[in-house]
Order: sequence, then C-alpha cells, then structure tokens
Amino acid sequence: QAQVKIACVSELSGPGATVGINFRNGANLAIDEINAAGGLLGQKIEMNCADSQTNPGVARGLVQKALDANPYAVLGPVYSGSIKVTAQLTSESGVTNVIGGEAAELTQMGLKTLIRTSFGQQISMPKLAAYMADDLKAKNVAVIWVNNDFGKGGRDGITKELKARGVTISADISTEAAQVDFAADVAKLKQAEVDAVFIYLHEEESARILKEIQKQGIKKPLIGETTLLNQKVIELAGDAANGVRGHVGLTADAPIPSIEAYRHKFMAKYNYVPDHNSMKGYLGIYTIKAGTQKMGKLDPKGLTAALKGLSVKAADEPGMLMDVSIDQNGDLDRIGFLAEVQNGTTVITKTLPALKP
Amino acid sequence: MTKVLEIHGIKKHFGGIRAVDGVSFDVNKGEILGLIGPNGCGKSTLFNAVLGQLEPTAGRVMLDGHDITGMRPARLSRLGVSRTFQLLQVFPEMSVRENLILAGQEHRGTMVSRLFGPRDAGLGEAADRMIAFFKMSHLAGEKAGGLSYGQQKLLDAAMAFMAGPRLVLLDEPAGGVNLTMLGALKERLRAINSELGATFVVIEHNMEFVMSLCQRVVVMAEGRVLAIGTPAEIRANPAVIDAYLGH
Amino acid sequence: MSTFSTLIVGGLATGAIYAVVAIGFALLWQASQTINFAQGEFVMLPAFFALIAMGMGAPYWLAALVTIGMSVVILGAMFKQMLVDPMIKHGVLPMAIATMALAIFMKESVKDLYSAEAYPFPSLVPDRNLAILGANISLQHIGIIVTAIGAIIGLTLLLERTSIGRQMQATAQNPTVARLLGIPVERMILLTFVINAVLVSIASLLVTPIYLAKFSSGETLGLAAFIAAIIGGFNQLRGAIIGGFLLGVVDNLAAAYISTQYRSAVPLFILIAVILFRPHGIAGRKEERTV
Amino acid sequence: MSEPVLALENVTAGYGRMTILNGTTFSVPRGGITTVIGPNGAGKSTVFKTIFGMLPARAGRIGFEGRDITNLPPRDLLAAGICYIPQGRNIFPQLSVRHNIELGAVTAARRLDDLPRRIERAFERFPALREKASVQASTLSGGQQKQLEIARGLLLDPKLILIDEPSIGLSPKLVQETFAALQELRAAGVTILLIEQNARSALEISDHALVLELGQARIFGPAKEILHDPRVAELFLGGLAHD
Amino acid sequence: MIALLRSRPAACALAIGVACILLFLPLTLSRFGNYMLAMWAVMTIAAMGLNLTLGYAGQVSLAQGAFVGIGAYATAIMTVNGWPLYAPLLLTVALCFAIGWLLGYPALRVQHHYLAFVTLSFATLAYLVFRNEEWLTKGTYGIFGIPRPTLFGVSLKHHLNFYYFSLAWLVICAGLMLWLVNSPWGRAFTALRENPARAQSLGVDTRRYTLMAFAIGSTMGGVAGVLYAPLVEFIDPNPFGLPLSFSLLLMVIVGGSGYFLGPALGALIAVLLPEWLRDYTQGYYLIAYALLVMVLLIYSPSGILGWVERRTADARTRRASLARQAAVPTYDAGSAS
Ligand SMILES: Nc1ncnc2c1ncn2[C@@H]1O[C@H](COP(=O)(O)OP(=O)(O)OP(=O)(O)O)[C@@H](O)[C@H]1O
Ligand SMILES: Nc1ncnc2c1ncn2[C@@H]1O[C@H](COP(=O)(O)OP(=O)(O)OP(=O)(O)O)[C@@H](O)[C@H]1O
Ligand SMILES: [Mg+2]
Ligand SMILES: [Mg+2]
Repeated sequence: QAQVKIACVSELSGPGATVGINFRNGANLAIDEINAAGGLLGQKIEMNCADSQTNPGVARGLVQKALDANPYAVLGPVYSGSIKVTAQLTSESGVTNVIGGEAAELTQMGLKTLIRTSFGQQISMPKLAAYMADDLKAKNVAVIWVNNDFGKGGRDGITKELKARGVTISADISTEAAQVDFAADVAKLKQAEVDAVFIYLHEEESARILKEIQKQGIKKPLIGETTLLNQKVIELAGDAANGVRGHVGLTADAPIPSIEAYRHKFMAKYNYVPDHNSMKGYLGIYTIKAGTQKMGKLDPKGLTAALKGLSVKAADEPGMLMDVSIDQNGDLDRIGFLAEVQNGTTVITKTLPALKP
Repeated sequence: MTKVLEIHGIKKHFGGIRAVDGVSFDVNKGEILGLIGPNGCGKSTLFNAVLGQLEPTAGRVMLDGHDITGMRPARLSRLGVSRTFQLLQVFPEMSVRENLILAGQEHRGTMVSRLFGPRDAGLGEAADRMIAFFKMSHLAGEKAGGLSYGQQKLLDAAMAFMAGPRLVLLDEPAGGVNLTMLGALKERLRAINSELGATFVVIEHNMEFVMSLCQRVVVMAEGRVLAIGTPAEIRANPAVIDAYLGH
Repeated sequence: MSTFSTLIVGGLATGAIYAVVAIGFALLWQASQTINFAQGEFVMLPAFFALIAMGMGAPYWLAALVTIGMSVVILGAMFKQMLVDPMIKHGVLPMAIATMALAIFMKESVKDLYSAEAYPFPSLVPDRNLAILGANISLQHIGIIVTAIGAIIGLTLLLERTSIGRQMQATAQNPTVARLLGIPVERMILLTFVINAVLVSIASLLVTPIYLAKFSSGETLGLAAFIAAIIGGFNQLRGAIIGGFLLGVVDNLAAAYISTQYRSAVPLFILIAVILFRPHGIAGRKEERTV
Repeated sequence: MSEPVLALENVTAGYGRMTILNGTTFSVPRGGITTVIGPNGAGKSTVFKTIFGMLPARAGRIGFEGRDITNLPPRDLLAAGICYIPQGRNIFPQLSVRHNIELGAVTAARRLDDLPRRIERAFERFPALREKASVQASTLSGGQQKQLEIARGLLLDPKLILIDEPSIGLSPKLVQETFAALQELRAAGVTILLIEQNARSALEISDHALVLELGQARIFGPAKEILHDPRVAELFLGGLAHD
Repeated sequence: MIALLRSRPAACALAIGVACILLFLPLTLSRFGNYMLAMWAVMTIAAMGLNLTLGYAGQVSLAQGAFVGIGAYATAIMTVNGWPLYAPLLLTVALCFAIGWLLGYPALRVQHHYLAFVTLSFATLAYLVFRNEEWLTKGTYGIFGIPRPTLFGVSLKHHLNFYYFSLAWLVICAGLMLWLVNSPWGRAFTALRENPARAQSLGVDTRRYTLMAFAIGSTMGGVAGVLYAPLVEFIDPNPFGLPLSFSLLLMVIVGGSGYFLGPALGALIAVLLPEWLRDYTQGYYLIAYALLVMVLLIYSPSGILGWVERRTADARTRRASLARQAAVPTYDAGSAS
C-alpha cells in the first residue's frame, strides 16, 4: 500500500520540549484516526517527527533533510524563531508547511506555503485589547511576559493594540523562561497602580506567578491569552488560578462536543490532559486532509493552493473541530472564546464569532 | 667586590607567623653562597620573597644596584636570574628534552621572533648536551613526570642552568641525588660559575656539599640571620652547631 | 518598605533552596574533588520516584522513603560505581563533561519515559503562609531554610569533628596517600555519594512542591546552586548557605530595582566580583601554599 | 642468621608497559637496619611501592614472615605490621598537622586508646610539629612536612618499616634525630628497610646493605663491608671517602 | 610536516584517506548531509580555538559559544546590510581578539572551576546582550535572510559550494593552529597548563601567554561564527547560549583535550553522531547520545585520542625499556673488567 509521507519537525527537547511534544502527540492522534478510517484518499499517512532541540540551526537542517525526501507536506515547527528559518526552505521548495507558530509577521514575510493552525497574534491581541479597554474599562495595564520569541511577540502585540485604544502600559515586566521565583515581579506589580494585569508566560511560570500574586494579595483582574487559562495552569496553580480571565483561541476545555470528544480521545491515548498545542498538531493534520480532499488527489505542489481560501465546516470534517476558513496568507478565521477560571475549571463566558462568518 | 644581589631588611609574615623577620645580606658577583638553617627558619620563604613569588611584607631587594622588589618572576628570569624550588617542579607531561628547551627559550629573541623561528628555538643542541652531561640521554624523550625523584631533581637544576643565567638561586638541589651524580652537579655548577661568571646562592642541608662548594655561608634561624662566614668559621660556630648541625 | 521586606524574605526563601542544593556541590568537592554538573537533575529525579510510587498507590510517607532509598541506590551507589570510579583519577574536566552528559540522559529519560509535562507535587510542610516583617512567607520555605541549616551543621560536624569525616577529606585531597595509610578510600567515596544522594532526595521532596516536577526543572536550579556554592566558598559547607542567601536576595533586588531584562546578569556580576576579590569565596579558605 | 622477615623472589613490576623490576630477588633479615643504595632511577622506590601494594607485581612472590603478601592492598599490609614512608611530599594539604598525624592510625583506630600519648611522643621527637599542630599542613616548610610524614609513619608499632629517603630536606640535626629514632626502633626489635642517598651516614648505622641497580639486587652484605668496597664507592658513593 | 608524514607511512595513509573522504564524500550526500558536514567544519573551528585555550594552555573557558555568537551577529548584521563577508570577518577577528584578551584577565587571578564560572558569566552576559539589545540584534525575533556570499564569481548559495567554503576555512584555521602549537609558543602554552609557577620562574611571561591563549582561541570561535551565520541563514540568541559553550567543551574533552585533532573528532561526535543516531533510535536519540558520551569517557577519560595514544605508546615504551637496560656503566660491567 502506498503511503503519504508527512514530515514533522518539532521542539522535542530544549526549552520548547513540552510545547513541541504536545504538538507531535496531537498530530499522531490525528494520523491514527485517519489511518484507522482508511487513510488519506485510501493511502496511509506516515509521519516521522524530528527533534529540532528548540534550535533554529538544527531545525533548518532537519527541514532540509525532510525536504530531501520529498514529503507530501511539512508539519511544524511551533516556535516562531525556528519557523522563520525553516519556512524559507519550504517556501523555496513549494512544499506546504503547516505550522504551530503564532508570531504576527510569519504570514507577512511573503513566504508562499505557510498555513497556520492557530490565530496569529495579529488576530488574538486586538480581541484581548478590546476586551480590556472596553469591557474592563482599564486605563492602566501591567504587562508581564516571558523574554523569548513567544513572550516578546505577545508583549509587542498587546502593547501596540492597547496603545491604539488609549490604554497606558504602566508596568512592563520581563521574566525569564523557567523562572521560579516571582516575588520581585509581583512586588513591582503591586507598586504599579494598574487596573488590569496581562500575563503572557508559559504554563509552569503562569502557575507560579499566580501563586505569588495570591500570596502577595493582589486583587486585580488577571488577563491572559490561551496559555494562562490552560487546564495545566489551573492544575498547577490550584485556587490561585480562580478568577483569571482572557481570550482563548484554542482550548481543549471548550464546551463544544467535538472538542470534548477530542479531549477524551487524547487522554485515552496519552493519559494526560491535552493543551492547545496538541490541538495545533491535531488540526494541522486535519488541515492537510481537508486540503487534499478538496483537490481530490495527492498533489504536493497543489496543496498550498488548495488550502488557501479553503473553508471547512466541522460538520463536514469533524477533525477540524470548529468551522474554519484559511485566507490567502495562510491565516485562520474561526470562533474564539472569552473564558474565566471558576472553581478550578475554565468556563467559557462568551464565544467570539469568526470575523467573516 | 661588586654586589649582584642586595637583600635589605626583608620580612615576610603570614598572619601572625613571622617566617622571615628582617634579613639583610649581600651576594657578591661570582661567588657561591650557601644558605643554611634549621627546618622552617624561613630560607625558602626568603627566596620566594626575593624572587617575586611572594610579596615581601617589608624590605627591599636590589639586583645590580636596581630595585627589583616585587618584580614579577618572569621578568626577573629574563634579567638573568634563575631558580629552582624546593618541591619538585618539572613539567610532568612534557619530555625531558622539551623541559630543557622550554627553560631556555624565553631568553631568545622576542615573543614574535620565537613564533616565526625554529621549533626548538635553537636550543636543541644545548639541551642534548645538558642531558648527556647528567647521563640521562636514554631518558631524553620520556615524560619528566615518569622520572625517579633524584632524576627529577637533577632535571630541575639543569633547567635552571639552561638560560645561561647570571644569578642562580637553588633550593635544596642535592636532596635525593645519588652521591656520584652529586659530584657531576657540583662540577657543572663550578663550571658555570667560572666560565660564565654566574653567581650562586644555594640552600642545602647536605653539609658536605655546602662546605666543599661555597665560599661563604649564611646561617638563618627563626627568620633572621644567625651568622655569616666562611665554611670553616660556620662549622666552628657554637650557635650554629647548637641550632643546626647537632653533635 | 513592605515591598522591600517582601523581596528580602522572598530572596532568603529562594536562597535557601539554592543552598540546599549547593551543599551537595560543596560536599562532593570537599570529600571527593568532583564536580557534578547533573546536581540539578539529581534534585529533579527523586520527585519522579515519588510520583511513580504514589502513582502505584503508596502513601506519601512510604513514597518518601522509597524515594530516598532509590536515590541512594541510583544517584549514590550506581553513580559512584559507574561514572565516578573510572574518572576520578583523571581530573575534574572529564568528570564534569560526563556529568553534563548524565544530565542530558536523566532529563531526556524522564521526558521520554515519563512525561514532558509539569506535575504538582504534594508538600511535606503545609502550603500555608506566615507573615514575617510584613511579608508573607510560606511554611514550605521555612522548612527548606531549617533543612539547609540543619544539613550544614550536621555535615560540618561530620567532616570536621569525626574521624570518618577527616578520612573523607583525606581521600579527596590525596587518594594515593590515603590508600597507603589504610584509609578505605573506596568506602569513603561511596559514603560521600550516598550522603549526597540522601541530601538531594530530601531537597527534592522539599523543593518540588515549589518548583513542580518537570524534567527540565533541574537546569536553572543546578546552575544557581553552583553559583551559590562558588560565591560562598567552594571548600566550606557553610559557604553554601551564605552564597545561596546572597544569590536569592540579590536576584530579587536586582529584578525589582535594576532591569528585569538583565536580571540574570546581576548575580553573575556579584560572582565575578567575589571571585576576583576573594577568589576562594566569601566563607571559603585559601586552598594551600603554592610555593 | 635467622629466617628473613621479607623476601622478594623474582619480582617483576613496572609502570604501565614499562618494566622496571625485572626478576628482583633479595631478602631482609629480621631485626636490623638494611640500607638500599643505588643510582637514581635504579628502581629503589619502585621496589617499595611494589612491596606495599601500590604497584602490582606482575610476576614473582613477596613473602613477609613466611606469608605470601604479593599484591595485598596497603590496608592488609598495615594490619600485618608493615608501614611505609614514601619519598616526596605525601600529606593532606588542607588538613591540620595534628589531623594529618592522627590519620596514620586509622587502621588501628579501635585498638589504640593511647593515641594521644603516641602523638605526644612524636611531638617530643619533632618539636616543630607541636608548635604547628593546628595549622594547615600545606603551610609547613619542606623539612617540616617530612617530619610530619615520619612522625605519622612511626605512629603504630610496626614489625617492618619501609622508609624511602627520610633525610631529604631535613637539617643535619634532624637527620641525626631520625636515625636515632630508627636505631631505637631497631633496639625494640623492629626491622627497618631504608633507602638513602645520604648513604655514608646511613650505612654507618646500618647492619646490612643492598645495592640495587637497573631494577636488580646486585650485592647484599654487611653494611661496613659495602661502605668500604672501592667499586661501590666509585659508582654509587661519589668516590672514596676522604677520611 | 611532509617529513613528519613520510616518517610515518600509516599516518600518511590516514591523512590521505581523510582528505579523500572530506573532498569526495559530500558529492554523494544529500543537501542535509552537506549541511551537517558544513556544520561539523564550523564547529570544529570553534572547538579548535577552545582546544588551544583549554587543551594546550589549560585555561577553562565556558565562553566559546559567546564568541561564535559575536562572530555570527557581526556577520548577520553587516551582510544583511549589504557588506561583503570579509568586512565582518575582519571586524570579528579584531573584536574577538580584543574581547578574548580582556576575558583572559580573570584567568590571571583565578583558575579551574572559578575561571569556568567567570567565563560562564561572560557567556550569559553576551547572550543577554544578543537578546535584549533589539536595536542592534533584533532581539528574540532574530535576523533572517542572511545572504551566502559569492566567491570568485561562484555563488555559495549551493549547499555543496558552501560546504567546500567551510572546509577551506577549516583547513586554513587548522594550518595556522598547527603552526602555532608546533612553535615555541605551543611549548609555552603547555608549560602554562602544567606548572604556571615554574614556567614563570623560567621567564615564561605567563600573563601574556594566558591572554594570548584566550585571545587566539576566542578569535577562532568568532571565525566559526562568521561561517555559522550564512550557513544557517538565520540567527537568534538561543543557539549561542550556555549549551553551545558546554557542547564545545564536550567536543574538546571527548575528542581528546590537548591533542591537535581532538576537536575534529569531538565535533564529529557532538554534531554528527546525534544526527546519525536519530535514524536508529528515533525519539530516544538524545538518550542514546548521552549514554554513548558517558561510555566513551568511562572507557577513556582522556578522550578518543588519549586512548589512541595509549595504544601507540606501547611500542615507544618497549623501546624506552630497552634503552634503559643499555644505559650507564653498571656494577656488573665494572667487576667484569
Ligand atoms: N603560606 C604560609 N602560611 C603560613 N605559614 C607559612 C607559609 N609559608 C611558610 N610558612 C611558615 O614559615 C616558616 C618558614 O618556612 P620556609 O619554607 O621558608 O622554611 P625553610 O627554611 O625553607 O625550611 P626547610 O629547610 O624545612 O625547607 C615555616 O614555619 C612555615 O610553617
Ligand atoms: N610514575 C612513573 N611512571 C613511569 N615511570 C616511572 C614512574 N616512576 C618511576 N619511573 C621510572 O622507574 C625507574 C625507577 O624509578 P624509582 O623511582 O624506583 O627510582 P629510584 O631508585 O627510587 O631513584 P631515586 O634515587 O632517584 O629516587 C626510573 O627510571 C623512572 O623513570
Ligand atoms: Mg625550604
Ligand atoms: Mg626513589
């Protein structure tokens, strides 16, 4: 039986390991499902996931290696820094590259074959800024971010959007990846008289800072994007996470039947609660499937064209979980959520419609 | 008689310990001077303080009338002052021959000219002659760390001779050296002394060696100079016998 | 003012964590002249022993005992037997590199064989806060401080006051002569590594509730502890606690009053200053006469 | 003559692949001082290291009081009553002088309740050490370090002492002191095997002498005889004695 | 050099074999294979520099990765702005030499693990500057679109060409290094490592040699960086953090610290072995890699070349053993006469 080869390059070790492994696991889950159901246009999907060590230089080599083997499509990486170098290669070779990165500029660099699996920051940040400025009526906001390409991108994005809405950033606090002690950062926060706090950190750090905020007794609205409202953060932070709100682009906690089913399947296979990065991987595979089915044939050269401008209804392709449309840059449009943590669970308070439903 | 080295009131204290407590004496050009004294009286410390290895607590050192107090050992060496240490100090992973070449190379040309010059810095032959003299030709290519104690001691002394020095300070060169080889060492020392006019200061507990070699002997005790004199005078000095020689 | 005291107390608390791990470094150096670059991972791993034990239904106390036992066997005896013995005679560097490889090995093994996720970890000390000097400090941190001080006093007494301790030091300073005097060199080295294993497993039980159990949590911890050990004085156990406290406090003050972006540089400047002006560390003693 | 205390039969040993002792054979009679002389690099120290289990004997047999002690570890040899004071610097630099000395008694720790007295006796012999008892051993002068080693080596009551060039770095007075101590031990029935380059003085207090060359025992005989052998004097003692 | 090879036919054959592999093997490899080989050449240059500082002169440095970063950033910033490659090369050489020289000063006061941590601090600081000084380095976003140069009208855009370019640089650097360590300087560096106090008393200006060892070694790191940037065509701060410095240290030790060819072998292990292992052990390749490194060190703590030397030393030892037996008049010979 012929096989469809999908090459995956992801952060399986180094600082991005947790993110990258989730991404890979999600993708593998999707492949198992598709293969069990007869494969892609009758052919089994085969995927090997290579470890970029969260190092762009290594990622570049691996994508090169993947392209040398003429894959049907390339999945990953997740970190924007790595994508910037690998996307050049995939773009030159014309192979579709489904990525997990969220940096705004990725789809604006004129690279032709990138397809996202989640909102770029240029879509999520305006929603959050609007929420803070309009719903919370915040005038002063503190931004706490992790100083790597993920955090920096979010910080720059939200800062731009908040300023555009006349909100001042009165504390701009940079933290380190894998930081443990947040006493100083929270003390700074305490001194800055702000109306809301925007937190853009990875899971463990989010949990630690929430605990410290609780310890120092700060009672300000805590706002975040996707990660902060992650089930993992809640598990780690305990009751310190209660009251946290924000925008969630992709969440395994959404009360949508397809997502609940996904969560269930993932836990059955991997024995832990999935996060949004795993959904990116999962959706990535199904995006490739959707594009292929639209073409009706396995044509690597035509896949990108098939995906751009594609709209998929979850009803037609349950693997896509939600209705989604992909624009000419490879950016997505689909529903998002406003959520709040209540009693240790994320509660979706509002479902934000897609921009062009 | 011209003085090569003048030691003026050198003191070296370690916390409360007065290892050297005000030592003054001169070393005349061309002489072989013995320095003896009980264990722990401060001989090695004096050497170290004079030769820039330790910073003296007080006092001054003059070489050829110029103040060299606290001058770095490397510069002193290039001024023609050579030395050995009491504890074995060879380069264990380098061959015997390399040890000797190294001992001389920094005295030839400048750093840059050495970089562009020959690999052995023009010292290969001199090193081989030195090796042959100390009857170590069969060991020339061996790692110095694998030599026996006495052989290392000889190598150490030979290294001090490699640079064609004007002033040599030896700290117990004879310890552990076979009596026959000791004769050779003495001979070499005298030769350098007479041919090159080099001056020697020798710390040694081997009285036969000191008394047969030195023109003058300085005796130290408890960080100070106890006596200075010819070997015969020293041998007869009751204070020295009591503190040092015994019997 | 209350901010300031929060920072100080918080810093002391973090510093105590560094200290607990730094003691291990100092001990290994003093008693076997080895440097273990996997020390951070040594603290990471026991937490997973405990998680596995608890996952199999063991109560906390039993899991803790199992953890210590496993650590003694794996991080103590096996480590010494397989990695230290062949390399101890060849100087510090090969050993340092081997332990770096060991760190990768441990991290990757936990990640691939257990999970890449972070896990919460139950605390020995209740997770409650105490107000001290207007600052909130958690009981967990107090537990750590007490442990650190206790470990230092205990180990210092062992090393300085008992014959066994002096035999351990002698073994480290000159193994050949130690052997020749009939000191059971092998056993002394083993003892050192077993003590270190007990130390790291206790540290792990104390620290993991705060750090979370994750394969990568040893990285920063190991480095910080190492820096603390150097600042305090590598050859003095009590230096570890001084270095740890100083590092923790300075880190906090720097983050609050200097630049958050360059915060991690500040402890390093202190390190450089200490090393250059007191090369043997704040509490350390000069190693020995050189000429 | 009584049966030998120590006997080497065809011992082969060396460093790595280098063979230094090649079939070395000699025996040491009980209760006397035997001095080993020979040129530098003859393998004298190597013999001691091999006897004391610091270097493996590749062939041959080493017997002590009739018992085979070939390649036993130092711990067992100490227990059997052999002690060894090596050449060079052998201290624990960062421990205090007193602790350095005490470590000489670890193998006897439990049965030795008079340790303080023994240390006191060592201090009497080498008063400089008493003064320095609590300082770090590395700060001692060269000769003081040697005194420390000798004091440590003589702490127990051995039956056989291997002592490698004790006179290096010691002042003439202390050399006399050390030789006197060895003579005292001999009087107490201890057998002493001594390596000395300070050979004339050593041979004068010795009963027997052994000439070692190229790793082989060349001559064994009464000390006085060897001291006056012209050939030995020329090769190993720097010529005939002047007096 | 030629004479040296002639005297040892085995070594000569080996050298020719290696040269053939380096020249012709790439022709048979994929783009990825060539990319990794070029990476090996680049890392070998950096490790060779560290081998000078550490292996020969005995000064522990955990900052080599930072110098690779300095070279890479200089190159990225300048070539993206249209400068030809030789401009950043010259700048890097000057800059790394100067910074390396300054970094050597602490080594005059402290040694071993203390020195390791001073240099480690510098490496961390360099990383922070790369990350935080956005106006210059574009911070965490990194610099992309770094052009590969054109040499004598040949574009190095092609992977094979860039590999040969890197190889040429490796050969140049190795040649310079060989000359250096075989000059009296090499002996002085070794003396510095083995016994600085004694070296000083023999007139070796340990200050200047220490600083030189740092400066030259660091410069080689910088040169490696100059090649790294166009090789990867993108840089951000992450690859130049501590792990790179550690990894370079690993290359030196595993290959054989103080052996001329050690770094090349070490880089083989650190750069190519993991890639090779990927194909056999999949997800577990890092575990396998770490395990292999440990086994290697357990088996030969002095590195691969240390092991080789011990093997070849046998013959020499046997010769020396014989030389001893034939030396100096003996009592037997005397009495026979
Ligand atoms: N670094 C130091 N710290 C403390 N005391 C020291 C130090 N160096 C030397 N001393 C002390 O200074 C005294 C003199 O030592 P020194 O080594 O100069 O003696 P010496 O005359 O060379 O003796 P020897 O003949 O035994 O070599 C000794 O008592 C020694 O303990
Ligand atoms: N560690 C070692 N490694 C290699 N060879 C060694 C080692 N130690 C000694 N040798 C060699 O063994 C031979 C005998 O050395 P040994 O130390 O036994 O001589 P020795 O008779 O004690 O001389 P000395 O009177 O100088 O102390 C020497 O030629 C020496 O080169
Ligand atoms: Mg002295
Ligand atoms: Mg000897």
